[in-house]
Amino acid sequence: MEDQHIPASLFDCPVVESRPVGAYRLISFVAREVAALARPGQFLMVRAAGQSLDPLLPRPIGVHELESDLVKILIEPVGRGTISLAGLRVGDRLSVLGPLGNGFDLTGEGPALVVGGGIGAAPLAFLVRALAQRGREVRCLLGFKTRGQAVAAELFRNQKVDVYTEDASMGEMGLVSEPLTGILAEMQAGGPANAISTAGAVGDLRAAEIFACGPDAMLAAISGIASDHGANAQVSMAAHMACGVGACQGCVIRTVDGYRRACSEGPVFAAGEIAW
Amino acid sequence: MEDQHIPASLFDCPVVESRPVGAYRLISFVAREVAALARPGQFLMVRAAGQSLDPLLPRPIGVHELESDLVKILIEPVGRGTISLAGLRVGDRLSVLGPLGNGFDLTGEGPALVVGGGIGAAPLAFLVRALAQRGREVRCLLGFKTRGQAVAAELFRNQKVDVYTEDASMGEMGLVSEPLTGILAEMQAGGPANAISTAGAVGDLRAAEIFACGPDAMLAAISGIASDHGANAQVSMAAHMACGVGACQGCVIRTVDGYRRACSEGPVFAAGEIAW
Amino acid sequence: MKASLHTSLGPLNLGHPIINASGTFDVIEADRILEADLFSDFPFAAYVPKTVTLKPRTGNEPPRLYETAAGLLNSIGLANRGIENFIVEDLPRLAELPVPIIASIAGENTSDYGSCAEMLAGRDEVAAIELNVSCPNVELDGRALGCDPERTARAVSLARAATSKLLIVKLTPNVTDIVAVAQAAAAAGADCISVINTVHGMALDPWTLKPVLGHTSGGLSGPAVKPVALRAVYLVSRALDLPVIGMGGVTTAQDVLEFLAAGASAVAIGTASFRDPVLAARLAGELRDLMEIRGIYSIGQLSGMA
Amino acid sequence: MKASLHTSLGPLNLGHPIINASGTFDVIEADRILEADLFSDFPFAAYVPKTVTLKPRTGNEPPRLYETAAGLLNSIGLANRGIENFIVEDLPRLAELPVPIIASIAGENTSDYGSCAEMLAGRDEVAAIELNVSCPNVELDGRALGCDPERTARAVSLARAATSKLLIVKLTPNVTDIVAVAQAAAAAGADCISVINTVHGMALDPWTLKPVLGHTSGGLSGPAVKPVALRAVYLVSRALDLPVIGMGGVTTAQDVLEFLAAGASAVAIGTASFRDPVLAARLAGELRDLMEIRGIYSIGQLSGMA
Ligand SMILES: Cc1cc2nc3c(=O)[nH]c(=O)nc-3n(C[C@H](O)[C@H](O)[C@H](O)COP(=O)(O)OP(=O)(O)OC[C@H]3O[C@@H](n4cnc5c(N)ncnc54)[C@H](O)[C@@H]3O)c2cc1C
Ligand SMILES: Cc1cc2nc3c(=O)[nH]c(=O)nc-3n(C[C@H](O)[C@H](O)[C@H](O)COP(=O)(O)OP(=O)(O)OC[C@H]3O[C@@H](n4cnc5c(N)ncnc54)[C@H](O)[C@@H]3O)c2cc1C
Ligand SMILES: Cc1cc2nc3c(=O)[nH]c(=O)nc-3n(C[C@H](O)[C@H](O)[C@H](O)COP(=O)(O)O)c2cc1C
Ligand SMILES: Cc1cc2nc3c(=O)[nH]c(=O)nc-3n(C[C@H](O)[C@H](O)[C@H](O)COP(=O)(O)O)c2cc1C
Ligand code: FES
Ligand code: FES
Repeated sequence: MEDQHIPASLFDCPVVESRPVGAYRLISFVAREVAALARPGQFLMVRAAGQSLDPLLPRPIGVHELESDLVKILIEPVGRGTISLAGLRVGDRLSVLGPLGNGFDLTGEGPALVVGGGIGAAPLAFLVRALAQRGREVRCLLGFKTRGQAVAAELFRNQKVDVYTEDASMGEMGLVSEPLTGILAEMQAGGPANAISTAGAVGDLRAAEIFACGPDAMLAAISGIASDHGANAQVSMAAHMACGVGACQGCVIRTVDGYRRACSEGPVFAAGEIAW
Repeated sequence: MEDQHIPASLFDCPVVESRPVGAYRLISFVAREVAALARPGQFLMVRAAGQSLDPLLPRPIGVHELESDLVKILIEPVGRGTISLAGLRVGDRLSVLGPLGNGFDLTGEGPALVVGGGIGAAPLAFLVRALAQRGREVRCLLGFKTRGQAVAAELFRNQKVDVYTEDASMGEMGLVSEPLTGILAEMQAGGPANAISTAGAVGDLRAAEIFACGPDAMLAAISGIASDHGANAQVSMAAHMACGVGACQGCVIRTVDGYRRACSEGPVFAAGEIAW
Repeated sequence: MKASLHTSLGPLNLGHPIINASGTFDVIEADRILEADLFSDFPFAAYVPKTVTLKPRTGNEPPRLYETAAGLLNSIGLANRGIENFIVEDLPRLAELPVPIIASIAGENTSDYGSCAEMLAGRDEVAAIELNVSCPNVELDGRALGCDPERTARAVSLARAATSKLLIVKLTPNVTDIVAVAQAAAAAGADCISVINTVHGMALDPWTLKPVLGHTSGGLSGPAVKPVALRAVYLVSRALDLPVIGMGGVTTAQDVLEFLAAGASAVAIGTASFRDPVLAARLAGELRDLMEIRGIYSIGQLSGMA
Repeated sequence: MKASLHTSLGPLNLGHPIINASGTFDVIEADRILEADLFSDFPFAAYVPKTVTLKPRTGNEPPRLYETAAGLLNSIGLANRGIENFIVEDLPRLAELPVPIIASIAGENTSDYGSCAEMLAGRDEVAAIELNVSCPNVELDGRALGCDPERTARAVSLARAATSKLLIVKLTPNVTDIVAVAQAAAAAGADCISVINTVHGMALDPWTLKPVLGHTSGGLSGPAVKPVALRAVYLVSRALDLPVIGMGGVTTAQDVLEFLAAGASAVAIGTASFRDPVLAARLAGELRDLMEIRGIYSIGQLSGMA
């Protein structure tokens, strides 16, 4: 994805909202510069401000939404770092480095199919809104394990979202990748280019384009479906990070051209670039 | 000092008061069993409850005062452990093991001269009250570096306290050990045994007795003065601790009989036992 | 289905895999000081007393303890009242424990190991003997006897000649090649390997900038060293066909799970007992829960899974 | 009176004692990504680029990073584009920095050190060369060339023959006797010793219980290893008459102070830069404050105070 050289800085940000959203926690903090600069799919290196060495390092967290001076993040507490972040309360302070990474490329014109899995849904609210603002047709599919996670779909307020849960506790039952083939075909059919039966050529701006974030297995499945349909797919990849700025070589993703750093050359990659 | 076999346990205690007292912080928490059992000079192994590994271990902290179900401690934030304790606020929880250690022996009958230096004053409020309740004549001298520390003297509410500061910012100027010779002589003179000119024999219950807690150098000086006057002195010694229950051999104090564990054989020792 | 926590170290059967690390838990003192009745309700599957030596040792000059980031430095220096006192005064009391006793011994030279093992050989209260060849706090340069495979082998041989009891050899991580030392111990007759003893380290007083510890340097334990310990367990258990006792930074049931997966047959808790004196009582139950949600129903299935 | 922070590594003068640790700070990338203008406002007293090798290396299989208690495990595996690219593409840009450049090189065998040193010998942009003989992430058993005093000496000799530039040798703590390796390096012509590189360690994925790192094991850095590093600095600086660069867990100005007191002439910051990307800019000023309240007015006065 193209790098647009948005300068990142370190900020000390007060938390102004902290509330549970099912199994996740929504945290809003004041960060005017980040809110002014961040693009969908970019991330921040975030930790609770202060001297405590537990956790030691910040964690990469996607920008969930922006609202004037506020930046919102959605946290799934799974380990040392995210449990600490989920424990933040109003009045606590965050150390925030960002915005980082390339973000999604929104310059296409075809219909957009946005697909999220689990906490991978977090950065997609901002994305869906930005795509809609650019006048693109957007469909959004979110898959979760359980209802506790799936209530996060309510954060996509003004957007129609199809929810899937593995245990059928909310929305449709099943993996989000399952209905994808059908929906993609449907969207390609509705697209003005109307060249779907021959599988819209890659690069055809009117063809449907997929934007996805979630577990590797989901992204791999989506990538396969996209390539079967000749649809572009942009995937946001996860990796453990230390520096977040391309220095440590720690966050590499295996691509067809060798290792690429998720922090500085990603986290968004063309699905075709990834060596699944 | 004699061991009276008070069983110690581990408690999870809610903080109900946390306020600065000059350079120190006063923290009160609910701990019914500790409040019922603890004796002056005993200590607790205390850390903020929870999973954070910073700090890793509890710290030994003297019982400052008791008030029905409440235990009060006074904290001087000097390092990893005490800074974390001083950061506790109402509603936070403490992990507390105690009461531990032997405490002061209050069974004497003569006048008591209680001497504290710096944060060593913390456990003496409880001691002074207990001595007074036993009907003993009590004089209390507290020495501090600065006024910021010396305001802690206000915690000795109903007791007359003579304050000394090294920078003359409050009370008299100088080290608390300086006036000691004079005061001791005065008290011995006033004592019913009236045998001071020949230096009251050790073990004479009517002779003045010193109780001290503070930096090693202060305790050593006091010990010298006490032995010059043939007065008993009990000193509470400081040591880094890990287990607090006599298991790790980490907290030893050099005594005339070899190393002794501050946690289980102290922290209060007869001044004459210590190899200064 | 309920997971079984039963495990064994050769012929020594343990009800669950969690024991205490030598020098960090004194059941006699703890029973005296704490309200808990530790002799009837003992949380560990075996009891390892503090290491004893042929002669009493007063230990190193204080200060002996200092907390570092997620770790504890100690320089106790094997303070103990000597093996005679241990046998005469402590053993009879320890025999009341409902679990096996693993006596820990150390020497100032290799022959001490033989002498100490001989003194314990006839004591039925002692189920196994751990040879601590790895205390970094005896020599000033922190060089334990166990830094040298040959001296280690000699110490083990002498102990082996003295007793047929289960011999556990406790190794230091402060070596270039811990597997080589473990192999030397195994060849000399060890039945089981304990890893790790503390990692050598040092701290300065923040104000005076002189070494904090009276002994200048000390041994690092606690969560900080867990990655070092896990690697040692992994390497030693793969290289040798002997049971391994894993330790170093174990603080949660998840840690116990990981050490077992790395290849340990039992796991010892040291520094974490200082942090949470009732930890041990909870761990076995929590371990069972962690095993069951992963569909693991025996320690054998878990051990070496990594 | 104002404390002077000036220090030197042999003939190399530094404005203050704080430099970056190789592999943890990339000034070209950071300048591109961050708003700060790092080329004009460079926080470190010298710049140490990531270690380069004769041939490009893709590095180890991911995952390459995992946080442990107060520490970071990494298994990057010396991913780099090779010394040619470094010389042609990076060096001209790095020459714009207002501070000396200390190039870091590593080899797969001893002769690589000679070849790399030779390629840098004629480059005026390079003020000094650090021989990284201590990366634990190249061999699977974590055994670096620097685990062996003789191989270390050979690598140093070859580099020494190739260049008269200041030669720094960076040692691994994963040895029985780090002083012996330092002495071998010194005898072979090293001008300065860096300690420590990372401590070998390992972590398991909490759910799968398989090694987290693609390379199985890795190197531990950060505050967890500070006691190990401080001890290495203390021992090496006392045993040798060479300047020492201290590193390992340095996170605060107090830590810098302690490493200098332990015997270092300069101190490197690695993992802490990940925790706080603007740390370096603050440290020198904070260090001066800590020196002045202790009445210490020069690094010489401080160095080795412990
Ligand atoms: C660009 C980017 C954006 C992200 N956005 C968000 C977000 O908005 N909200 C959110 O909650 N999380 C987000 N994450 C994931 C988050 O960074 C990780 O969950 C976090 O690093 C885990 O750290 P921890 O200390 O909590 O868990 P750890 O203790 O490090 O690990 C706990 C468990 O989670 C696994 N794990 C840890 N990190 C990852 C990872 N990055 N990918 C896959 N498995 C992992 C570990 O293997 C382990 O099993 C994002 C990650 C990236 C790279
Ligand atoms: C029986 C007993 C009762 C105590 N009661 C109180 C109390 O009521 N209130 C209170 O604030 N403190 C009390 N202390 C002291 C307190 O335990 C120590 O200050 C504490 O352990 C320091 O830990 P830290 O992590 O904050 O500092 P560290 O980071 O461990 O050390 C910071 C600095 O303080 C020095 N230091 C640390 N601990 C001690 C110590 N025990 N003695 C001397 N110097 C030390 C260190 O050498 C270092 O210079 C008591 C200690 C004992 C043994
Ligand atoms: C205070 C203390 C005393 C110790 N004494 C001994 C000992 O006497 N014998 C021994 O073999 N190990 C001793 N050890 C090492 C521990 O048994 C254990 O190997 C090490 O601490 C690592 O485990 P941990 O991180 O769980 O503490 C001691 C450790 C500490 C912290
Ligand atoms: C991600 C990472 C990459 C590293 N790469 C190198 C390297 O290329 N060359 C080298 O000599 N040391 C390398 N190191 C080791 C550091 O330079 C340093 O010696 C070590 O991390 C200890 O310092 P710290 O605790 O401040 O990080 C690396 C360390 C980390 C964490
Ligand atoms: S996190 Fe350091 S290069 Fe990406
Ligand atoms: S603190 Fe462990 S014996 Fe006193």
